[in-house]
Amino acid sequence: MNAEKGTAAPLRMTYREACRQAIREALAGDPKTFIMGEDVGLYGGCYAVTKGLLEEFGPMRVRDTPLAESAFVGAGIGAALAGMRPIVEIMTCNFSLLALDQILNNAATISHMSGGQFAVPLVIRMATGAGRQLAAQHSHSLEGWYAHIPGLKVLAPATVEDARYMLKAALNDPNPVLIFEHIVLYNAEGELDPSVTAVDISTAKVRRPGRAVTILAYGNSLPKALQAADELARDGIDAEVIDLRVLRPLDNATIFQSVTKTRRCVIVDEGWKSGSISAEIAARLSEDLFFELDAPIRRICSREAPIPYAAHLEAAALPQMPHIVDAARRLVRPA
Amino acid sequence: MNAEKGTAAPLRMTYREACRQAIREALAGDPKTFIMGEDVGLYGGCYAVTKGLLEEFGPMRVRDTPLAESAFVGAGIGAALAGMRPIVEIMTCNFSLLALDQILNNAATISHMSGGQFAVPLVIRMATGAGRQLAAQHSHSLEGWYAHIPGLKVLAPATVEDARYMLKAALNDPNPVLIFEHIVLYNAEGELDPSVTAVDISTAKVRRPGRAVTILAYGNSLPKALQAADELARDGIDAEVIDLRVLRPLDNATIFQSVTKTRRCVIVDEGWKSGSISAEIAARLSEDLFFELDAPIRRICSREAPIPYAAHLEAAALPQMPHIVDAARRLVRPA
Amino acid sequence: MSDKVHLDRDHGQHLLREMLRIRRFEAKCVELYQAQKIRGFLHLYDGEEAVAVGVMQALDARDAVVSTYRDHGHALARGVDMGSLVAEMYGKVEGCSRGRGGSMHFFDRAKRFYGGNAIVGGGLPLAVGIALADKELRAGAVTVCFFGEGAAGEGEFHESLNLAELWKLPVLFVCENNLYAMGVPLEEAEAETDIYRKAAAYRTPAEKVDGMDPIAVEAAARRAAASIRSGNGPYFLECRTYRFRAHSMFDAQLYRTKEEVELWKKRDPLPRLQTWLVENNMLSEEELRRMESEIDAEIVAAVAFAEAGQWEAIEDLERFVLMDEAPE
Amino acid sequence: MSDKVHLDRDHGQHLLREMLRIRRFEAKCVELYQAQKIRGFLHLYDGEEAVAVGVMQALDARDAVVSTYRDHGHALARGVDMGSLVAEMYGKVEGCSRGRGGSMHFFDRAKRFYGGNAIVGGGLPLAVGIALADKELRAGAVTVCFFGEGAAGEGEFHESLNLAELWKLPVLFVCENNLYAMGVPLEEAEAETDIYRKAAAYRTPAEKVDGMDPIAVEAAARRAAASIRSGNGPYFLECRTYRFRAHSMFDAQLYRTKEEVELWKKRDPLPRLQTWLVENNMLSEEELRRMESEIDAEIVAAVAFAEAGQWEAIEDLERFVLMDEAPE
Ligand SMILES: Cc1ncc(C[n+]2csc(CCOP(=O)(O)OP(=O)(O)O)c2C)c(N)n1
Ligand SMILES: Cc1ncc(C[n+]2csc(CCOP(=O)(O)OP(=O)(O)O)c2C)c(N)n1
Ligand SMILES: [Mg+2]
Ligand SMILES: [Mg+2]
Repeated sequence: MNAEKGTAAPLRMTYREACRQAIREALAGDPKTFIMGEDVGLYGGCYAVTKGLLEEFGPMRVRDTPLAESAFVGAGIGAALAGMRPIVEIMTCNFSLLALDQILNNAATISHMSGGQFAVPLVIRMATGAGRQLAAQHSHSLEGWYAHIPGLKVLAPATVEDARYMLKAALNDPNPVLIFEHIVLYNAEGELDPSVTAVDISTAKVRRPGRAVTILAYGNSLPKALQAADELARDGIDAEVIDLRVLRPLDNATIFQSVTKTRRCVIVDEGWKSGSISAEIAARLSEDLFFELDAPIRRICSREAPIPYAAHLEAAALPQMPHIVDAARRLVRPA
Repeated sequence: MNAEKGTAAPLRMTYREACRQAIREALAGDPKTFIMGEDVGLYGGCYAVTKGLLEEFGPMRVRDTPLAESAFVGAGIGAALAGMRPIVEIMTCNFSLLALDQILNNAATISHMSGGQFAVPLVIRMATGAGRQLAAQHSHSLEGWYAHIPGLKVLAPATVEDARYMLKAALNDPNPVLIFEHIVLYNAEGELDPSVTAVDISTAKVRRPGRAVTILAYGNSLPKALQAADELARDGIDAEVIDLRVLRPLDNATIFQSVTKTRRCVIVDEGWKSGSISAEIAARLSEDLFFELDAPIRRICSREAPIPYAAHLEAAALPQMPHIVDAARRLVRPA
Repeated sequence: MSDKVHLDRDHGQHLLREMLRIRRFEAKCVELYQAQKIRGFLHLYDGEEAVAVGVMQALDARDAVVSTYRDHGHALARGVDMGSLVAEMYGKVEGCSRGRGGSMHFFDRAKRFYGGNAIVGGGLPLAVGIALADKELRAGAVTVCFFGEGAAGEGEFHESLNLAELWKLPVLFVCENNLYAMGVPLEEAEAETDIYRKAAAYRTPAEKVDGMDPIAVEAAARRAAASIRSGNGPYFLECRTYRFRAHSMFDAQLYRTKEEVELWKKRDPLPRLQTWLVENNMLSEEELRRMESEIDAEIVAAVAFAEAGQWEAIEDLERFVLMDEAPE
Repeated sequence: MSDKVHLDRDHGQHLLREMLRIRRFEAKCVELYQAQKIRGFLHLYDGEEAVAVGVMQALDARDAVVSTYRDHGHALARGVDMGSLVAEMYGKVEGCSRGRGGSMHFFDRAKRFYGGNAIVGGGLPLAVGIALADKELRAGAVTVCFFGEGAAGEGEFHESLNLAELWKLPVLFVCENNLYAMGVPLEEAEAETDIYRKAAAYRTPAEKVDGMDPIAVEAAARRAAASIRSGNGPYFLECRTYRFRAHSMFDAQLYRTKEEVELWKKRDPLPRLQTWLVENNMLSEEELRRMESEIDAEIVAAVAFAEAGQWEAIEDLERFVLMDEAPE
């Protein structure tokens, strides 16, 4: 094994472990950082992300909260205003609705409304997504919806690398940053290139270059999009897959560059279709890349229903690999 | 004056008065209907919409609530589940964030999640919009954002007629219906055709027919769009103006028909641009009307900032008539 | 309905039977979960049966129930058909929510069972609203609202208690205080750990009850229901109880000791009531056997019902997102 | 800082002056509103001055303040520059929030004035968080959080009080109970109308104070601040007061009688304190004249400052939506 800088062997870990290491590094590196949320301490995190951190950092730095989303998110905003760099965990985005007033009316407005006197350097992490048969109230994908709000940054790590390093970038950002971690990805494994120790939170990333069609995806839709690209390749269709990563502000440049090249675009998004982030991207393409497009845009989103419990209904409600393959194929080879 | 049915003289009234008459009619017509919200009773409504109703119907039918948006909206849902037909007023949509959990996780899901055993025939009215220098926390336009949620219907009356009759249709609907009344429109006057006693809540409406370009608008953007059309007409450009009216479910048919004819589309929307209802419409057009479009879609939305207090900044933040004229003109006569 | 508990042979056995139904039903749920017949979140009620069973004794058909994601005990004690519950957790059309809800979202219109609600605190405003409607439409009806002590942290708890008292609504608030909200112990979550004392902030009558004793719970619920039905407004019960099992199937229980659990198991309401009935000659060995085998038969039938059930057609996925008309 | 009020000549005159500054400033605001120099919502504090002024006496520079949309009195008493307030309401760059906030959103970093918040109850969680940070970063600092009694209806009130006590945070909660939330009278909004009693649900020490008496308020605030600074956690004051004017400029005041307003005006803290100081030889005619003319001069200067201010360039509309770096 080669331990030289930049050439060390890649490290294999789960997305969950990457999230955990990111939080651990943040707590170890800055005394002004602490994490608070429901069950982040004693329980070790609803999705076991914060396991062991209470023991390591103690109850002032790893703070269990009561069930009081509005108050502890608001308290995170207040602490950020007063000089701390808090990480607030909302167990899942489904419960974040209870804190929406604080997020929209305070976190997202105070720096502007105060004429730039105050900043809100707050990170809010939340689990998102469906796929575990948790039914309507526990399966929302709200990241695209939050991306509507000016004053916020919205991240959706889909890879172990992003899970590992986005938090650092988010904590270094003087603005409120929301990080959405997909519940199905926590068990996903991936490799960390030891030469990478930081990622940016302003760009989308080409995860698979291609020329025939652009597939945009994020979160748990990314692996599906990559599988779809493999399937399409077998069919002779060379798809480019882009991981959006940052849902607000959207990285127009990377998206536009790809679509300008491929002239066709499929957007995959676990949010409900109407008013989703995929709508925004389609709108931007139809405004700014109108003359570059050779075919209509296709969106593969969740069906417009509360996500049902039954396995077959849930699967049918979510974007799936075959839908992506099918949409991309039709764009490239219209009937 | 001719009082015969269908030919009676038109009645002139304000949008506010139309809202008031609609509520009054609903209370008089159905003992299961009541209205509750902050200051709907003694104060007569924050925007004076419910003035006189407490005196007429008493405190059981016109119910002042404490400041407790989540509980009284949830109570409205519960009352609807148990057989009432409540009208809940949230003073302005800015405060509705406090009730979002109830609206999304309960009102919008229960009929589906219970397998159709229960319905939530609830109407939630709220004031929306900017233009009165009320600053960041009192100037949101969230109707387009709510239109993301399956299980809800979302209405945005822009005319006195819709203000007068949409409520009745909403109360007859077995689903939760959100009605957004624009604060700037309350003082607007208009005529009621006495032959009309009902409106539907499923279609958009052509408010001005034209052939050169379609302008889609709703709420307080409608008068601006109509003025823009007049201005364009002076310039020889014959714009069609469509009032979206119903933001969820969107009336694809009317929109598509118009754009198929004009092949050009400007969407005007007071919501923040990214992830707005105008994004959804642009996305649908780019998916389904791709080959019909002769020019890129243009969106005229609010600037992506919390709405500032200062008059000149607020005006600059909102969609204005000249922006619409300019965008439409460029589509029809590209430089 | 009387506001006193009459603990004769029949009633004593009824209480035991109802608790045993829940206990054994849930043991079967664990099996079915391990066999992957049931998926998603599964929150069990073991140890807390006396609360649901005790409270339900004070209700009749006109009354309404609002429950949480930990809703098995409430649904069974309310009389929701066991087969429809298993079918629900299988995700079958015959489920009490057509398979759309699963374990956390049992609904039953006929029983006025307004759902397992999976947002902590989310059911309280609904209960207030149902009671508001009932005050107009169904004189004398009570809405029982169950919630864990964790819900007392949420703002909706506060808003709902205030509304209910302010408007004198017929709500029976039942706090199932099992001392933990997932892994957060009560004293890490509440500055005032006697939850029933919080009701004073709304002038609502409140009691703290031994939630491991179905008779104590029933007595309190009857007192409460009588007060509510006579128009005095809401009533608040804090039932001190304990869950014997993990919070859900994904819980390593790092936050409490085995000893603590064992200590509470000594107070298990089932053997306690059983022994008491036997000792007082209110239950014979044979009656007990019969009871057990009847319950086992009910469970076998319920599972068979679920197994024989159908899958909803995928074309019906969006059915009921919007209703064509309100039921009834 | 002492926890007792020392009411010597200087201090007595200081209290009067501070109240008078607010009173006269707001009279000017009304004029400017009528002249359409000020727009949007304008919520006046007339009648309630004793609360802001009394509480601020217990604070020093390290402390923080969280206010509501009715923030003029808090800002002035906290020492925010009057010119920057008028400029703010004119919408000028020189405003304390660069004209972006208006009357409801005064901010001043130097004074640790964390804003007028226009969402009722929305400031309470912020205060909890600021206090949480201060506990780490600024030993001994107190965060004062002002809110109306209407805010006690909101869930955030409950959640915030619990957090503050649970974590023993240095927050001074000041409920300005002026008996109305817009047009809703207290007894139509709260089942328990003594708001300070609600603090018992969190075991937080609480007092009810005569909010029309600056000395009583100051005394209570000093007691509270001393308790908080010595590490005992939060403290709660309910100041009973009254607003003499309408809720905002759009209020026909249908919900209360002229007689009631007149009755409360008899308790106006300004003439009361003034008379008392004069009677006790702590304020001469001449001193009073001087005080008044100094205040008038301050107001004239403040308006002139605002008039001379600049409009923000429209290109800067989106500036500060996202910050490039955190200030300081
Ligand atoms: C608003 C909200 N926040 C968080 C959760 C996640 N969660 C589910 S159950 C639970 C603990 C609730 O404890 P308690 O109310 O005491 O009920 P118990 O599970 O003990 O019966 C939590 C935190 C949720 N479902 N809803
Ligand atoms: C969450 C929320 N709901 C409603 C409003 C509208 N509103 C503004 S002030 C007010 C009354 C508040 O009364 P109170 O808290 O007693 O303060 P006061 O105005 O009497 O000082 C209301 C209902 C709001 N700003 N925020
Ligand atoms: Mg519990
Ligand atoms: Mg008040």
